[in-house]
Amino acid sequence: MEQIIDILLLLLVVAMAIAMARLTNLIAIAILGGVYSLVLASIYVLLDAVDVAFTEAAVGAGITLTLMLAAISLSARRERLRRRPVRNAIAVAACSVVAAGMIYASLEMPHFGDPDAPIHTHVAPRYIEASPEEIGVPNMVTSILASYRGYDTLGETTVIFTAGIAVLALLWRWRRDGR
Amino acid sequence: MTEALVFFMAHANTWAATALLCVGLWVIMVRGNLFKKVIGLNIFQTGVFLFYISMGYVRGGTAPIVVDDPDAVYSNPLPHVLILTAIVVSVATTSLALALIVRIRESYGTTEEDDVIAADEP
Amino acid sequence: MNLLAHLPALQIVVPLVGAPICALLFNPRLAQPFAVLVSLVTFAISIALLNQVLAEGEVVYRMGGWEPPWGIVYVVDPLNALLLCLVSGMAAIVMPAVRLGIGSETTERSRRLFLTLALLALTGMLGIVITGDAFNLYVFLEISSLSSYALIATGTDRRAAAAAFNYLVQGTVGATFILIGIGLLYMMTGTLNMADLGERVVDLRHTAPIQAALAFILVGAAVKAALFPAHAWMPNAYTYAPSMVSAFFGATATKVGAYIMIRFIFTVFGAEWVFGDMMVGWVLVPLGIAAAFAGSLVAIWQTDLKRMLAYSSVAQVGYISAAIGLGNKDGLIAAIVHVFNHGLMKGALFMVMACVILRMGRADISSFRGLGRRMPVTMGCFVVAGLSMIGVPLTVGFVSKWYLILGAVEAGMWPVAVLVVMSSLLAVVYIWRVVEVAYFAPPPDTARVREAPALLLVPTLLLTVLCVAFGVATDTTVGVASYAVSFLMGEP
Amino acid sequence: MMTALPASWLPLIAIAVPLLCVPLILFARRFPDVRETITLGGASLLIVIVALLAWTLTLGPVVPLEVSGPIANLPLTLSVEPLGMIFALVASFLWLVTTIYAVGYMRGHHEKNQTRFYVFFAIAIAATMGIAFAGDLMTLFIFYEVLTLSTFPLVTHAGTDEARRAGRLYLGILMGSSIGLFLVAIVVTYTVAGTLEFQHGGILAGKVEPALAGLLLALYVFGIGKVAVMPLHRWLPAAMVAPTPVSALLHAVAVVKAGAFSVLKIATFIFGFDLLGSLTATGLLQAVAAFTVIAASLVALTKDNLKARLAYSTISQLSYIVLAALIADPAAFLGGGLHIATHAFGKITLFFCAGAILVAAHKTDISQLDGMGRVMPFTFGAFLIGSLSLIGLPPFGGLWSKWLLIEGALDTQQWILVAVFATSTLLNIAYLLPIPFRAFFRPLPEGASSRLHEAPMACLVAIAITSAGCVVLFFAPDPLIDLLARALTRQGSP
Amino acid sequence: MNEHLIVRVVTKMLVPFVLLFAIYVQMHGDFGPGGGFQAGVIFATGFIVYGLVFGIERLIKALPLRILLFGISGGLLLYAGVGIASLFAGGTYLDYGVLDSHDPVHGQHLGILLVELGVGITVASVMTAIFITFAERWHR
Repeated sequence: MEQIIDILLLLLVVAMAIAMARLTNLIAIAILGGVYSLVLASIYVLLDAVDVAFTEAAVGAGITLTLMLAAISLSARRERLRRRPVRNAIAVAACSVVAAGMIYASLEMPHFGDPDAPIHTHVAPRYIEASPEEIGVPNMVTSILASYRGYDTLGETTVIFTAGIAVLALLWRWRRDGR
Repeated sequence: MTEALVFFMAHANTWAATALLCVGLWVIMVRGNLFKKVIGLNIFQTGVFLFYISMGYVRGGTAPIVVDDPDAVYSNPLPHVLILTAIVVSVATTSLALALIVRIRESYGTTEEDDVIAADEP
Repeated sequence: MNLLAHLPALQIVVPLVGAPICALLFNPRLAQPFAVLVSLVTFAISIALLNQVLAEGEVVYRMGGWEPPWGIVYVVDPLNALLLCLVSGMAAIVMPAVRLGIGSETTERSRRLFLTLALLALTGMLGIVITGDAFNLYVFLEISSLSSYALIATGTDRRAAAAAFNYLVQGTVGATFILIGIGLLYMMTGTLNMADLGERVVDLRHTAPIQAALAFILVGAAVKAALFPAHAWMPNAYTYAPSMVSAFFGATATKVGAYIMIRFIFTVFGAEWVFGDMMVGWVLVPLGIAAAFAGSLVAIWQTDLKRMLAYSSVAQVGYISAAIGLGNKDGLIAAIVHVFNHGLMKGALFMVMACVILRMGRADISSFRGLGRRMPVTMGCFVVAGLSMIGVPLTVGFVSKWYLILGAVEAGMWPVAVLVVMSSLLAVVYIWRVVEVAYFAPPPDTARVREAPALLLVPTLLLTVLCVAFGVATDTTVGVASYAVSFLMGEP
Repeated sequence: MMTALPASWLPLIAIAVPLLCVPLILFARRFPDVRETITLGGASLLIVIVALLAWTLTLGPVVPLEVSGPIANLPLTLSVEPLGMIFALVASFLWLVTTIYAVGYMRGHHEKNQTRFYVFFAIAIAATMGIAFAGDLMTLFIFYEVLTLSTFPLVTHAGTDEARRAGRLYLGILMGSSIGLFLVAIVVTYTVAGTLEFQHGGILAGKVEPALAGLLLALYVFGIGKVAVMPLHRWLPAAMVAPTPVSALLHAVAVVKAGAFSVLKIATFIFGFDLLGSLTATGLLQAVAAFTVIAASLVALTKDNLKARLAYSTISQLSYIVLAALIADPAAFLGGGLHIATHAFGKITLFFCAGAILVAAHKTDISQLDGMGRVMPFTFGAFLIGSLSLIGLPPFGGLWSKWLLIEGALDTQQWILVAVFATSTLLNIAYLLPIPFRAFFRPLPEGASSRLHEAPMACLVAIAITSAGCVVLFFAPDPLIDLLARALTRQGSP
Repeated sequence: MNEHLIVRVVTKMLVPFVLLFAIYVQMHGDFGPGGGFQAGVIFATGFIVYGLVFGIERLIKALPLRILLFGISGGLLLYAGVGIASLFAGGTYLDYGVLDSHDPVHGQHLGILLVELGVGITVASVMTAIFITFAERWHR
């Protein structure tokens, strides 16, 4: 049953993605993007990734949407459509190469949800079994995020910091600074 | 379930992720509107997120938050962590891209790639 | 606390902590010296690290005390030690001149954010180079990329923003490709630690996901390294970026991409498989040669010399890729040495451009008329750095070229050797046309053009001198490179 | 001196002396007299040192000097060996003479940037010394490139568009050939032979299959663009835009001689006679060189511009030495080595005369020289001497070198080459002798004689010295020949 | 939008709750989904809503750039600082175990709490700052 829902949601997501690709009304696209994130989040919930789901929802339907709208409101609301046969051909070729690569790879991948897949047998078990004792935090994601791979999270924070500084450096009008 | 269906079920998530990747890449490469490119980037990246999360799933597992059931099966938390980071990165990228778009819009008066290129033609 | 034991961590933490502090220094007169200080300390640390590595071999540092593969480790071997020195050294050389704000729209007030971003870019690149964890590499890759997009966009020309946007789109796609590759690797091996990956991949090489992973990672790295034909982002980015930014990135950014390539091929996938069964050499070498010719030829027709240098970088990356593709000892030595040497010369040349832009307002070929007399030192530096770009003996360019040809001959790839030298002759053309304009063409007007200020001239001279010094006494570069090769090829 | 430091340091000093002149010249740039005194002093000192070296060489082999170079386990070695010794002697001596001449010429001609001229001239001489004393290919190559670069500003001295074009050609051909072919050849030699040292009997013998060896030989002959084998000869005539002392430097003192010297040295000490003799490629390249000899002479016949004619004559004379190298026979080797000296003296005399005519009478074309011999008897007398020496008639040094060359050709029964030498001799007569005859026996055009006079004193002195040299080389060639002969015996060789 | 009385009143009441929820998410990250990043985003959303309703000028008055910059940098410094602290405590970088000399697990708790806080602060201030910059452009 769960699997069926999963498939349906996947189809929905892909459909929405295609819709966003085809639409030209940027506002519509942005809002659709918010919904897209919510559907994606629900898929994540199905896949037991609650933290990710939470984040995706908060980001996609919250921050990104707001910023998108804010930015779009600063410029044209509609995309100008133009035929680009050559670029289209190139793009289709590139996409089919990527698709071919992924599908080729997928044929020998461990099956979906297979408990014996390498990732479930090599490193992760330590986190699952030992983290409650070593870290004492029930949420394993948190313990990995903040402790085992805390350094990645420091990097992640730095990325956000960079983005903030970058936007300020690019857009802030300095005459009104401070006051 | 027949063999084919099993096979399909075993790879559906990856293929969906692939589809997202392709749609995103296509938008990035073909569409001329800068916003559209950013949207494309986001779709492209969500494809990767979905791919990672799917590989972390364990059949019959629960979310990796300790429950007081000794023989509970947990999904693999590591991909979740990686994707949390990746999502943050994508937000950062998006906001920077938007900032750049705003600047381009202000100096060129357009957000269409062709106009931008045309504007700099000598 | 024994500082020496924590050098690997400090290498990154110093600039990483320096960045936010720099952002908080509201007094612009403080921010500049602070940034310089931070970059100098970072450079000192990397020198110390290099010595440590040369003394006691590989240095491993466990972040958070978690042993690999569960935690993130830093692994410093000769290769990344050398690159750490290059990156942090360039930062230290370039940082002081940021104060002049050449070609950058930053004001007194916004400069501290500019400096913050510069420190972040430094952090990112160092992080990429030093880490021993595949995913951690991606995170720091994004730090360096984001900061570089922003830095480029602060150029005065409005095209800077457009160039930065293109770079952002292509760079993100490239980085995401790397992420996919890492995902595939992780899926098959269950680990993210490079050394651990290297061990577990061995038995899995025949599987499709690993092969796909190799493809995705190489493509992603190629974008970051601006390897032809994935170089589209570079020319505009380097042309319209502020001069100091072009100088810093011109010397380091593409090299980091090349490093990612080397690291994954040799440490994770294993050279004999990559070049043997997967025949990657048959991709890298032709692409490299093509890049060398395409880049040099296009460079010849450029009138904007920053753009010319950018295209010459395309060509030089071509050499590096070809050298990697040879897959033998001398080839790899050539690649590593050239990564370092090209950093020196390109840095010097972009600094010359900075000097000229400061004095003449732009780096057009026409603005070089008669500069041979007006700015003798600057143009002298241009000539010397240019000669080493050509590969004249007693300059760094010659050393890398020598090993590249040597590698090609040993690999029995005669055509490669010939093509490499032929393409390097194109450098004679695009360098010499500038020299001719500078020394033969009469100055446009009688306006007095002074020599560049010491703040620019000293770094330029320093880099130029290094171009010659490392071209004569190569024990450091080639020595470290061959030591690194012995690590990568697995006979330490 | 000898006790002060071992002889193996002398080559280094020989290179250092001209370099040390550079800063001094720069300091003295405001005072021409001081500047030129420094140059003259440096030149004389250099001669002393080189002579000293020659003397030590007669006492016995000099230990090579090794310094670590840019490429690991490829040290740069400076070693003294007879062939290089001859080259060094000629170059250092002619530097002095040329400087004397240049003082008169540059001043008489009111050239710009004289300081730059003297500086780069000194650097070029240093590079020449480096080439002469190079103990291995890498060292040779490095100084070879330095020479190319340091002569570029001299060739483009005038700074005119024509000079710039000439400079392009000069740099293009020399850089292109050296990096594109020479360097590759060196790398290949290193990979097959494992060393680059010049050794008696060659280092490639027995290590390489004929096909590759032939290819290598071709790479070397064409890669050394300075020897101007057709089709790589275009730069030499183009470089004629440079002031006469520079032409002298190019044609007699340093540049082309460096090329010829390198070819001779590589042929003898990298390939060795036996290997060389066994290659089919040798024959083909001989054909190319022979063709160059004849063709260049024929072109020279058609040239009316004096310097251009001399340039083409140089091209053909250089291929003599290439032939000497390719004949791979002791006699030919001696001939080639000696020809470096004799041609140097003969050709430099001719150029000095051409320059003197230019300075004194501002005439560049042969057709303008009618009767000039009456006005400038001294100059044209010297010109005659130079011509005869080049043609190879007694009592001038040119005879011996040509003699030995032909002897070598006879030893190896290469009758065609003998014929080539003979023909080219006739051609020499045809394109050289008419010039002095015109000058002496044709009447002077009316109303021209009044303001014509001999060249400045300094020029005449230089001319006198060099033409005297031609005669001396005829009466006393033995020291040089003996010295060269040592190169062929094991103990004298590097 | 800021003339609709109801909206304003509702927002005035809403914003504190949003912030409260953010703090809850921040603290609850150890036990359930959530953590510094999500909390930061929600926190920012609170400010953003405030700005949307009461006008960007007031938001800027409430949070001038200096304050935001302190937040932006402060969070990161807090995170990196914890690492440095563990250096001084004798561990490797970011080794929280050593923060509490007696009980490593407690040290881990402390460390995680602090770093999550750092993430939260930075994310919240960055998001707010970015929104303000965009909105301020739009406002003019």
